[in-house]
Amino acid sequence: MSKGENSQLCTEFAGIRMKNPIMTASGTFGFGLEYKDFIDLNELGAVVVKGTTLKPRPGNTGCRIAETPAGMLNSIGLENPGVDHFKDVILPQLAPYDVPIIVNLAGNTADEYGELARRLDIPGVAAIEVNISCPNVKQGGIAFGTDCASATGVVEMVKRNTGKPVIVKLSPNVTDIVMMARAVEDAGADAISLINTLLGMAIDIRSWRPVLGNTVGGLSGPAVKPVAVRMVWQVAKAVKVPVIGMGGIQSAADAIEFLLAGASAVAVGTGNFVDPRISVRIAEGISDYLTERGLTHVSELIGRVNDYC
Amino acid sequence: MSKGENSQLCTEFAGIRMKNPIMTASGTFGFGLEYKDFIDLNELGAVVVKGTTLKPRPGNTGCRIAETPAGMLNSIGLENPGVDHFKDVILPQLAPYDVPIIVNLAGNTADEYGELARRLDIPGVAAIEVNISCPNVKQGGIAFGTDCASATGVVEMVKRNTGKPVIVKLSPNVTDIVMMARAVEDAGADAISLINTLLGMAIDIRSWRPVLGNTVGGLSGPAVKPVAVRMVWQVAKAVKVPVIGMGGIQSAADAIEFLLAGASAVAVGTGNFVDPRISVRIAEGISDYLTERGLTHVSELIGRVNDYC
Amino acid sequence: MRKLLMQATVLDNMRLTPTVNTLRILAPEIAAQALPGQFVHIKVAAGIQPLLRRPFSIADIHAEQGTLTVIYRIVGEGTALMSSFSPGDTIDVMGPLGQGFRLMGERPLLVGGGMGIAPLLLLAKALCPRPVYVLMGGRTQEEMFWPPLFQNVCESIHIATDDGSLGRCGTALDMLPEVLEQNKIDVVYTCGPRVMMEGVAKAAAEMGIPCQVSLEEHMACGVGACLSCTCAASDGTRRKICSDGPVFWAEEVFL
Amino acid sequence: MRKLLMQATVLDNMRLTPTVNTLRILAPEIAAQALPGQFVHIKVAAGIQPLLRRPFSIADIHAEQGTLTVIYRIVGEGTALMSSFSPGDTIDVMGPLGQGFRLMGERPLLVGGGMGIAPLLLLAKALCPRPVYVLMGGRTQEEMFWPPLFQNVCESIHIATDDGSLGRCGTALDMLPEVLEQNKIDVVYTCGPRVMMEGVAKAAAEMGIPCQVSLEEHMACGVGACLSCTCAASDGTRRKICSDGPVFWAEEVFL
Ligand SMILES: Cc1cc2nc3c(=O)[nH]c(=O)nc-3n(C[C@H](O)[C@H](O)[C@H](O)COP(=O)(O)OP(=O)(O)OC[C@H]3O[C@@H](n4cnc5c(N)ncnc54)[C@H](O)[C@@H]3O)c2cc1C
Ligand SMILES: Cc1cc2nc3c(=O)[nH]c(=O)nc-3n(C[C@H](O)[C@H](O)[C@H](O)COP(=O)(O)OP(=O)(O)OC[C@H]3O[C@@H](n4cnc5c(N)ncnc54)[C@H](O)[C@@H]3O)c2cc1C
Ligand SMILES: Cc1cc2nc3c(=O)[nH]c(=O)nc-3n(C[C@H](O)[C@H](O)[C@H](O)COP(=O)(O)O)c2cc1C
Ligand SMILES: Cc1cc2nc3c(=O)[nH]c(=O)nc-3n(C[C@H](O)[C@H](O)[C@H](O)COP(=O)(O)O)c2cc1C
Ligand code: FES
Ligand code: FES
Repeated sequence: MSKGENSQLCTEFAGIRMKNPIMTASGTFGFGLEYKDFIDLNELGAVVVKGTTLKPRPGNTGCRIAETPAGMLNSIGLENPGVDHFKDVILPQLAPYDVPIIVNLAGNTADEYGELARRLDIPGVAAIEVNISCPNVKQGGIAFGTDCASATGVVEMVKRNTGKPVIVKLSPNVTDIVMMARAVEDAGADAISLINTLLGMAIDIRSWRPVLGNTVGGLSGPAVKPVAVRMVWQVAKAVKVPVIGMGGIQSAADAIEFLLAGASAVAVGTGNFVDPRISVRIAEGISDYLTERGLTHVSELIGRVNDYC
Repeated sequence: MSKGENSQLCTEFAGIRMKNPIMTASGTFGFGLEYKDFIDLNELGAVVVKGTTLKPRPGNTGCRIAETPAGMLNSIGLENPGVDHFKDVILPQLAPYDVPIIVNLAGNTADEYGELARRLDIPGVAAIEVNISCPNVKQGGIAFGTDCASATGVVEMVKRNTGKPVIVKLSPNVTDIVMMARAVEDAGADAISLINTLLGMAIDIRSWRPVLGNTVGGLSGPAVKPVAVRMVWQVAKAVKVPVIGMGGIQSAADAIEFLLAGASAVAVGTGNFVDPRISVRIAEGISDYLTERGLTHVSELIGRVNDYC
Repeated sequence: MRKLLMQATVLDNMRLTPTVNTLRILAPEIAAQALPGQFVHIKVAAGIQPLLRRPFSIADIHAEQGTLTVIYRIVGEGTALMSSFSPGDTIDVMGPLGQGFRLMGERPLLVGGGMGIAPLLLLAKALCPRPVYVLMGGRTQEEMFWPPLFQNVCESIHIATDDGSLGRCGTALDMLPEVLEQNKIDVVYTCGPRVMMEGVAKAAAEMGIPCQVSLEEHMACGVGACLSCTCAASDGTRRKICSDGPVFWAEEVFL
Repeated sequence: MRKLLMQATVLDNMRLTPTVNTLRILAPEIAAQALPGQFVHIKVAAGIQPLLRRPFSIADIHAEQGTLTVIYRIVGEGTALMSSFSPGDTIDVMGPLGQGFRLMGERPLLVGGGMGIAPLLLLAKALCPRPVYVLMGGRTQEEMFWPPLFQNVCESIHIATDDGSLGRCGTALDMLPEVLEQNKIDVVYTCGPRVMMEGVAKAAAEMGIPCQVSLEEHMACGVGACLSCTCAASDGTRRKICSDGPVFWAEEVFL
């Protein structure tokens, strides 16, 4: 077995071979390279890169993060260097690594999503993650993720423009997550990512101003874990495509909770900021857990919660 | 001024005179009497009692609470002794206190809500809080709180059956909280309570079972505060009726955040479990804050956040 | 009796076994009132993580010295934090909470399992000068750090361990009929795992001996306000374990 | 240079003023590499509250002893927790992070305000044996605990306080033209409140003196991954303060 491989953890997810089912969540791990002093990227299941748009975007002005109880708000606003810079400058730097690179896409229109998918239907990209759940941009983003018809339109457009597996990242800010999941599955999604951030706000009681320059932002971190686990559980039961679970994962125990709830893989977001080696620690922890329980493969955990309902 | 009164804090909320704008949230303070060793009920703005139904309810089986990062899940399932017991046994015990009693109602049908409101249109009840947001019951509850037409039906029915102020408590588990708020305002709500709990889940990774006997439950506590502040801010801008803000309040600073966001009053829930004297501490803390800033009345805070949008 | 909220001072927090500590605090107002079977609700962290208080049976009190003892097993985040309390620290304690044991009979038997033995310690003291009989079960000798604590407050201690490493090999239930009969027991108090307590209640009922049981459930408020801890009573109504209990008559809550 | 994640040992954590502490840790691998202007990212709580690390400028290093010092003001939850670090404690530290000051010139001036003076301490040492001139501003004498720390590492210290309780009455900016001219300054380094740094940059630019500024922003990752700390550069592109900075040429980030 090559570096980072472990027979208990190797996973095939939506047709992508991974050394383990632990990915880094989009927007929290840059392009992977930022963390290379701390972690051997080859030990990760996959790297999901920052939300990429057609044109470079400067993101939102003012303060972009706020700490909240056991969590944080962010309103980055999809700052990114644009898809061409990603293809021409970043992707070649990732080529030496033996780790699947998943590109998170965000557009203002369904056509833009299609165009992004087309431009990224290239070697070196393992899959596309369609972000229809960014709460921090005025156009696009979450607007697509809270309406079934719009979501369907985006997913169909992306599918038409790429041969890569298409993962759709849903917003938790909806009344019925199962309905959204079924809609994108019907539209051709190969997998579903859950959850993006919950829309939140914090106010500075000294200045009487919102802490975030954008007034509202996305809540992530341990605080949201119960909501994320619940949505993964609901969706995994309702769809046939695999689910990537995320939201507040800080330990192997948290990751196992998502796997038991039905996630076939997990992603770590905010946790990277706290511990840059967290993904590797989690992979090791899951492996230890499997060994202790006499299990041979991580798949033996997936969806195995014995619910009372 | 009588006990507990403070000219900076006295408030008229939806026609109810209160000594201060701090209430206890339904389900977290019993009928008030349970806390009387710790707190003089006369010092509270109002006591909102446990969700009351037509018939006594045993609630859900199995474990009913789980601790989560900076929060907790509950799946009590509206255990309560029924409206008649409340009227005949509990309410008389509350009569000696000089504090408004607000009764939280939950029904399985709009007619049940109407019947409950009718039976509680009696002296000693200051207002009705219509709970269309309980995530822990199979029928009624949240089903009414996630659909505008159902919510409207319930509110109209309650209004027809009572002369008391009608507060409608909304669920945060919706795509568009502003739409729900406008719908209940149009249906005649005199005030809006925000937020009830977020639907969540926790799994015990030793037993592979949900921690809660009811599988899912409602998330409350500091973890949800950013979501609650955001919803209060959105709704307070959009409706004319006053808003009671709640969700994670643990300190005067938290309460002030809600007031700045637009809440005319606040309620403390989970915080009571941590500190049974919390409401009084918060009232004192707000008073100190007003004094430090040279403000004469708490109303000078309401909705005063200077947002950037 | 009035429930109190106090800032108590930690006097000592000693290790009894690698996973069990005994915490002694100065809380005179609580100690002055506490009855066997009641509990305290302790805030384990200064901040919001973990959020909720933790309930612990009162294992001992010295009313004159104003001290109160709880014996706790380190099982998770909260108890791990408690194990770092140091003498002199101030901790936030609510108590005494709940309804304790009703003292009665002439020849009481106390049957305990696991950490359920803690409240029986104070109970044994309170039952003096009656001859108190104690029967305790555990998995191994290691878990059986209790006997020395009971030495001066009971007539005799009967011990069962699953592996026979201390006392009789077997469970407390196996020894129960014999202990009941030989000592002419006229009241039984039990606290421990539910299956054990159910067995004790059944054996006592069969011999017509009154039996009090102490229940446990996850608790948020500890004062009867949140309904997180309720259970069904035999008559079809509900009981709050934190405020109607934790001590009940066996027939009140077991069917 | 490689960024490291280390378990560092606290050596001391002393009070300098009622709200400012100086924390010295044993972190040999970081100390061996650290450059003036770089920072460390410290995990302040063992658990998840508060969640994020806290960034602090490296105020001093002793490469041979393997120690590193940060000087911090207690302003909120995180720094309050830091103030309870005790000698012997192990803390989790990332570093050295960011791009430091570029050492250059013959007669450098360091202009600092508030806690922005901290990184200038290590910079002054590194600029030796050049004659280092320091100009610092603060509100009152109380905030001016810095001069003794700079005593042996600079040629002269110029001080301005808003109330004139120490040094000249006024701001550092008021004194700047005079200090620049009299000491024939050929490079300026500045760290402190943004308005101060903008004023310094402007004055330096007018006199054709190169100027480096150290920016601050709320940071989650500290390594360029999250984009919480970016700012617009004069050329219309973006800079990450944590990894492209915190030190920039004034004209790169100020318009
Ligand atoms: C009335 C009463 C008296 C008790 N007396 C004692 C005693 O004397 N000695 C002792 O060691 N233990 C006692 N317990 C159990 C003790 O409260 C738990 O072991 C403790 O709360 C675990 O906290 P934790 O954070 O370490 O564990 P975690 O498992 O991390 O706790 C997670 C959550 O579950 C709750 N919880 C976990 N286990 C229990 C449990 N067994 N009972 C109730 N809530 C639980 C915690 O309070 C917390 O909210 C008593 C419980 C009750 C209800
Ligand atoms: C590169 C860099 C170097 C710094 N060097 C020093 C130093 O040498 N000495 C010193 O006293 N302070 C320094 N600071 C500021 C220091 O990081 C904050 O004072 C500290 O994070 C406050 O944490 P808190 O929890 O006590 O405050 P809180 O206000 O409770 O913090 C809330 C959140 O805001 C963030 N935050 C608050 N204030 C600041 C700030 N000024 N800058 C960045 N984030 C902030 C916190 O990290 C936290 O996430 C530096 C900041 C940066 C970016
Ligand atoms: C700073 C930050 C930036 C993010 N940027 C993106 C993004 O560009 N695209 C996206 O789909 N999700 C983005 N997310 C959401 C995360 O990928 C993840 O879904 C969310 O944070 C929940 O996981 P966590 O609690 O582990 O952080 C971002 C989150 C954070 C905290
Ligand atoms: C144990 C528990 C029981 C609750 N029961 C009710 C209820 O009966 N009716 C209701 O409208 N809300 C109920 N709630 C919701 C609270 O009133 C409140 O809206 C929510 O907990 C958020 O506030 P908090 O974070 O301060 O707890 C309950 C909450 C908890 C924790
Ligand atoms: S713990 Fe709240 S009612 Fe018992
Ligand atoms: S702090 Fe994350 S990019 Fe700078």
